[in-house]
Amino acid sequence: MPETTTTPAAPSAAAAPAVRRKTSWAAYTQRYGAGTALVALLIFNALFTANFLTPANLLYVQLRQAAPVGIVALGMAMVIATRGIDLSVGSVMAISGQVGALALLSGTGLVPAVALALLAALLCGLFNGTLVARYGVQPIIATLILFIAGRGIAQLLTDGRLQNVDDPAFQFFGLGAIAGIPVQVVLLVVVAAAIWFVARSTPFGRYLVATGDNEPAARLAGVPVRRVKLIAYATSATLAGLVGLMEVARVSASDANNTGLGMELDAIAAVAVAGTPLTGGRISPVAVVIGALMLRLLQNTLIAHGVSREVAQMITGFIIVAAIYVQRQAGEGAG
Amino acid sequence: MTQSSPSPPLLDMRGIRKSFLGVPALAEASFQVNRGEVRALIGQNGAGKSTLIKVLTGVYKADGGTVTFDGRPVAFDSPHAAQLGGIATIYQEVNLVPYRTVTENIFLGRERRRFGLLDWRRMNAEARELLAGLDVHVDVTRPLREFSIATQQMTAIARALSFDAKLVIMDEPTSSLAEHEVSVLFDVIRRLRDSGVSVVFVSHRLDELYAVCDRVTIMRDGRTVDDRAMADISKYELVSKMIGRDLAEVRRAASRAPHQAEAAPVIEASGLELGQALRGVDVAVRSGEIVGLAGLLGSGRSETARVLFGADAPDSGEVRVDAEPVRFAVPRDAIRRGIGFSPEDRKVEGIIPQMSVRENLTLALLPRLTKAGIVDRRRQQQIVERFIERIGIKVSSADQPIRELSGGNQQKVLLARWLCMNPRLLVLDEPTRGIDVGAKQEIQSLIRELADDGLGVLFISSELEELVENADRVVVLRDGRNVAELRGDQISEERIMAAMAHGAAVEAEDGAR
Amino acid sequence: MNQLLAFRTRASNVLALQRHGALIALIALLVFGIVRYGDRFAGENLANLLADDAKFALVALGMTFVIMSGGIDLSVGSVALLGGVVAAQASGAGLVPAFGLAVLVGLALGSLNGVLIAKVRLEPFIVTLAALLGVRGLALYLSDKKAVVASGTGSFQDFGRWELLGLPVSAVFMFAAFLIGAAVLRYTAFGRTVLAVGGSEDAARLMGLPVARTKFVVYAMSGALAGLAGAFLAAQTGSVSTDTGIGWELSAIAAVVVGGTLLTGGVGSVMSTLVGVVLLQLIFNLIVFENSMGAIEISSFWESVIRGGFLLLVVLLQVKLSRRRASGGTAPA
Amino acid sequence: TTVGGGGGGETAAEGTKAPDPACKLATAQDPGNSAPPQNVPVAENAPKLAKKDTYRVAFSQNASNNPWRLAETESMKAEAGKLGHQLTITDAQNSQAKQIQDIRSLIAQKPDALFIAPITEQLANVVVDAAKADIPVFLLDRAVDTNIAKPGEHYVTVIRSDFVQEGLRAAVALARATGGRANIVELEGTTGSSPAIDRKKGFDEAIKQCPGMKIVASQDADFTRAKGQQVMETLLQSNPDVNAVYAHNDEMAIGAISAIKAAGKTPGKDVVVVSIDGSRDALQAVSRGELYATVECNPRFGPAAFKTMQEYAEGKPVPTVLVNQDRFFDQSNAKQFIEEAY
Ligand SMILES: Nc1ncnc2c1ncn2[C@@H]1O[C@H](COP(=O)(O)OP(=O)(O)OP(=O)(O)O)[C@@H](O)[C@H]1O
Ligand SMILES: Nc1ncnc2c1ncn2[C@@H]1O[C@H](COP(=O)(O)OP(=O)(O)OP(=O)(O)O)[C@@H](O)[C@H]1O
Ligand SMILES: [Mg+2]
Ligand SMILES: [Mg+2]
Repeated sequence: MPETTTTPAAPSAAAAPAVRRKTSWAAYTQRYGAGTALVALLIFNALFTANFLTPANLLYVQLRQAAPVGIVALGMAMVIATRGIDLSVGSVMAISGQVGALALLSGTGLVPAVALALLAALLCGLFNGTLVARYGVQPIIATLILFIAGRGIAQLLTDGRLQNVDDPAFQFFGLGAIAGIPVQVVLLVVVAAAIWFVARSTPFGRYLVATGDNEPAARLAGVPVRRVKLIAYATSATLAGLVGLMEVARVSASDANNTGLGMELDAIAAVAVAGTPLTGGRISPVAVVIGALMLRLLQNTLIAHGVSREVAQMITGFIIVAAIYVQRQAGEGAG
Repeated sequence: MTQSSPSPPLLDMRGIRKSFLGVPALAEASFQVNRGEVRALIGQNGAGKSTLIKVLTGVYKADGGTVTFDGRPVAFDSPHAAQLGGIATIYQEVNLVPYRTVTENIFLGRERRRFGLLDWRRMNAEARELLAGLDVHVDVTRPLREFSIATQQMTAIARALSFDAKLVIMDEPTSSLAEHEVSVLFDVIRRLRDSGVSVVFVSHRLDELYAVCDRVTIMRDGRTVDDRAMADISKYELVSKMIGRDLAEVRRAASRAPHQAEAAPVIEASGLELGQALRGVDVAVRSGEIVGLAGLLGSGRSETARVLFGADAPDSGEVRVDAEPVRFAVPRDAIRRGIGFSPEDRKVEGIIPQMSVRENLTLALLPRLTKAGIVDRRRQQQIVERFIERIGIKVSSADQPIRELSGGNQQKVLLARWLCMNPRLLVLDEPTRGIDVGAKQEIQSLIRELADDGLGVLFISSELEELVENADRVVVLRDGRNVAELRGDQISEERIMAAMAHGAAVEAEDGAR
Repeated sequence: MNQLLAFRTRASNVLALQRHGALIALIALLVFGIVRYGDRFAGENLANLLADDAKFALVALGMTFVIMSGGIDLSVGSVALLGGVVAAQASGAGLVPAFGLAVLVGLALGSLNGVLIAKVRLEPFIVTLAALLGVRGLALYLSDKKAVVASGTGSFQDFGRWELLGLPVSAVFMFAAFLIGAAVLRYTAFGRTVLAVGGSEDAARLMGLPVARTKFVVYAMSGALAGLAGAFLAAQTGSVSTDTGIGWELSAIAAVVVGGTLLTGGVGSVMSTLVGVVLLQLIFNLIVFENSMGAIEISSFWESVIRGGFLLLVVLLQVKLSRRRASGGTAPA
Repeated sequence: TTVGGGGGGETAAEGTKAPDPACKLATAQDPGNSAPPQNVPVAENAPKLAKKDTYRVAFSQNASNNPWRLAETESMKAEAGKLGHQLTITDAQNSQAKQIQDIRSLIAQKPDALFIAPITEQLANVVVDAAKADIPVFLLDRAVDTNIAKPGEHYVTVIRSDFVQEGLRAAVALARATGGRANIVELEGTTGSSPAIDRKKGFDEAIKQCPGMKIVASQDADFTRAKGQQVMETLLQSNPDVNAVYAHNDEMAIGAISAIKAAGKTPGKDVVVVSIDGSRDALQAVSRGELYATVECNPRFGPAAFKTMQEYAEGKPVPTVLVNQDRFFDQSNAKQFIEEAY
């Protein structure tokens, strides 16, 4: 993907290049429907929302809230690239959060607790991946199994009770910052960069999209399609597990009932809204991040302006369709 | 462009322009078809034949030009409209619905009804009858995907024939058919012509054009360069016009190196069995040898190829590579042993449609292009450029998605995918399917060249001529069994044909060798 | 992959078997229930169960056609909520006007999905995901975020009590709808076109089939059925709560797939979706019965695990059945 | 969209200012529980319950996804165990449709008595069905539509809290804490749920009496801690002069407190938080001074439920409405109740 590093701080700096690009302005708007929506939201908020353009708000509220969805969506994007889908991410978040919290509370210490939680998430991913890659179960159903059962498992770990965790070292995952940048945001950037690099420059990255684009052909070309899918699902679940831990740390309590609820749809929307087709064969981490930022900022804009939930939902639905509509018009040139 | 026939043509396309993202595919192309004539349409891969057909039938919208059909100006906006207008089309890639039955594929869109509801009995009966007219006898209530690609092609033909159209267009209908089917098809085409229907026939097999066509339109680079009576043009002239330069007809460099029978086989398979398809196939390929695999449709050639490559696992039988028994679980295992495989159905099993030519070409090579886990882009680019040039792939850039290439050029990319691996053994299932004459010869001589350098080739083709010209040895299959093996001077179209048809009879003859 | 012999031979027989896989599981569960819980389980309990299933079944019926056409409709739950809301609000006017309104509203929203997917050619997943949000918002807006209560008396309220042929009328309606659906699939050109479009959209277009119109109809139908399902719910319970329809899309997809319809489109069966719906709902019922036996206690957490586990079982059963069929037991891709 | 009022940057912490004389609530005491309903009829026509030592009873819970519900279920289980009753529990997982199905399944088992914690008021039809099957029904924590299910006829009684009163009590507490001058964020419970509706109603009506108390933002936060935190983070940015939070339950309040801290403000000082429920975590927050007060809404229905059933079986008169007596926790008493809180 081209250099669309639209950080939320960009609008003021965007003036100069805008002049040069003027000719293709319309084309850009279309190509990056979600990015354009993001910029429009930023401008709107800068003008009409009190205290919006403060580093504290941008970094610690907007970006920090968007990062978890963004990270899960990046994993989701890998699965979607293989023409799959992962509905279980929310439940996996709950499992990992519960396991992590339980381990911490039972005194294993920070590192083993985190490792255990991620291991649990990884196992979930391998379960999904095995069903899809080895048994050929349709992804939506394969992951629906853990979507249903996974939350039950997470709840069973503590009979549904909340676990308060206020280990300061652990809380760093949710509340800490590195060089003034919230941990979540740092992780988002790292994960996005890593996936971008892998997708672009490693054989695995090429295999990922080849598998999603035409699986039989990829297999005949020597692509290890099963392993590719397994890795995709495992990565998605592990990232979800990581985010589950971050959420527990942020709230200082693990809540198996609510952690990650609805995350699968948020993540899928983030992937799709920036133009990645759900039919596989494509991956663009930058677009995913933009999609996640846009959707989160949209929610927050509506909240900040006192729009009630039901109206907010209508607006969100409309904007999602509008963004992909605009993008599709751009892709239409091909005839 | 003057017409010799007195009556106005049935179809008259003039000044047709069409470009894709600024790259022209058709530039001022024109095309006429007279009533009751069989018209050949010919040109190199990527010349614009399929695009012209798609513009006519409403798949694409032309950027400019006029179309007159049956005396009226038309601009069909969908294949459906074209059908209603009296044009039945068989598109280049088999475009049917694999999961649905043969009957449905024939009748979709104009089902037979009774009391307003579908009359399955009648449709099945009619479907059976239609196919019987093409000498195809299958269970029409089975899903299409269960049948060989040839049967699928015949189904597409049956569908087109059942339309009672004024014009039937066939875009490379014979590329996956064998002699017998081709001759059946020709009978049908002649019958159509006799009943006043016009036919457009696209093929890269020149003999076929001479056998059945009345006139020929030659295209080059999106333009119409000539329009002649078939009888007035020699093969030589035809090819020269098509290619655009005076090509001395390349006779096969008869460098069939008398190679050592002693050379150890690269691959050796014995007693392969797989369900109904294979019931005991033995085949061996030595290094430097081109082995042809012949047989009628459904004789088990493709299946043999797939088993050798690890794409399917045999029920029983043994495969040895360098005399060492192997069991390939997945194609990747075979690739590691230096085997490449170009499958028969490029759309389903060959191309990765959205990926660029570059990536498609180097997909199998990636592990070797990797330094410290990272793909070496420069080397990748070098290799891609080398092969694009070497086998003349027509692309606007290496970054073009492969799905935008013409059929023949896609095939070339797939061949290049394996050639760039420097394989020890290439298994090629109908590799020249849909490739134009010029390119075909280039590819054939390339394969020969590589074979002389020690490459082993297993070559499947339904064109006997091709086998005769290229193979050092021909193995003939029938009903999933070896029935004959011909080598050297024994290889002739007649003998292969006899073995395919009667099997055992030839084996006796074989004893003479 | 369609060249894979092993796969080829499997193709269609297997799908029949998968259907039977679900049917076998259903019969097994029914027998188990009757043997273990006796009359309390059979009889009225099952009749009630069918009546309750009707609304899910209608949604799943629409979903079956959508999935067979190669698409997906995530908006059904929200459309059902909206249908229920308007039906309850209009319930004073009687059963027919209320139901009619719900169907119309569902039809309108389904058509909107249909236009965006078939004409504008946006991806079904994302379009209906947006609709899932937007329509829920609209329904909550219309209901003022409160449960909508149907007017006290009248035919609307009685609907839940009517019986026909000894079954609750909604169950009868459900069977009728599925029979019609099955007939449409098998005996109309539309039905075959749906399958063709799902099997290969490109091919269907080149064959001159009305691809866009078919897709449009499929989504419009799904919307109308979801609206009707909402009206059923409103009539049966006398009200529509704001939680209505949450997660219905996933249950419907699960039912369709358990029934043996391929999510990739092109192959499917209507009646087996009904089997899938009843099967998946029956599990809830059985768990309640088992709980009241007092032998073990199944908490709602376990309930989720059991449902997931059961889904896994059915899916693996299908995989196994389809492999057994594969000629000579070759390893599939 | 922008925040009104002159309160700009200053903080209206407790006691720094004299109470707003225009606001009577600011000086009022906790109004306590609502007066017991008058002239409540006695359940007479409901299905009878034979007198036995132990019973086979069933409890239809509507969700198990929050501490309050878990405590309620736990209490029912514990009490049944203590008394030796055989209890079957179902959980509707937050879905009305499922709860109806659950109750139907339970009716089919013919338990001696049926306890229902209805998800919404709209379970009346199925309550009527239970009565027709001759099963006495006891409703817990929420009522059902009395136009359809007649009290004392289709069900025996409803044991519940007064959500409107809870909202009112929270309003009084908040007025007292802020001296009647407050820019309030209201964190609402799950859309459409009756506690969310009633707690909003009670609170909003009450603060109308005080011109200085304004709700600057009111947002849905699903009764959960994480949502409470997230919504509060956003609202604190766009409304920096917020100095009070009213949360419909403790979980959201705790989330809000985290957000307040993260924004560099001090809960209890810069921003006063009041909520409802009285959970253990909330009482701890109260004793730390982060939460100003929480109005109890006791989930422990077990003892009252089974006691009522026993009395009904014994033929004692049972009124068709029983309102829980709930406490009020603030700094003065929170510590001593932490241990017993749920
Ligand atoms: N959808 C498309 N997008 C972009 N370019 C296209 C598309 N379809 C065809 N082309 C280009 O148009 C040119 C003509 O292609 P066409 O398929 O008509 O060739 P053809 O004469 O049928 O060749 P062949 O003999 O190989 O089938 C080619 O260069 C091809 O790359
Ligand atoms: N579902 C099936 N049931 C029975 N036989 C089948 C089925 N599918 C394929 N076959 C048969 O398996 C045999 C091997 O097919 P294969 O594709 O290998 O033949 P082929 O010689 O390559 O012919 P083609 O030219 O059609 O590719 C054929 O007889 C084919 O008809
Ligand atoms: Mg072509
Ligand atoms: Mg073949």
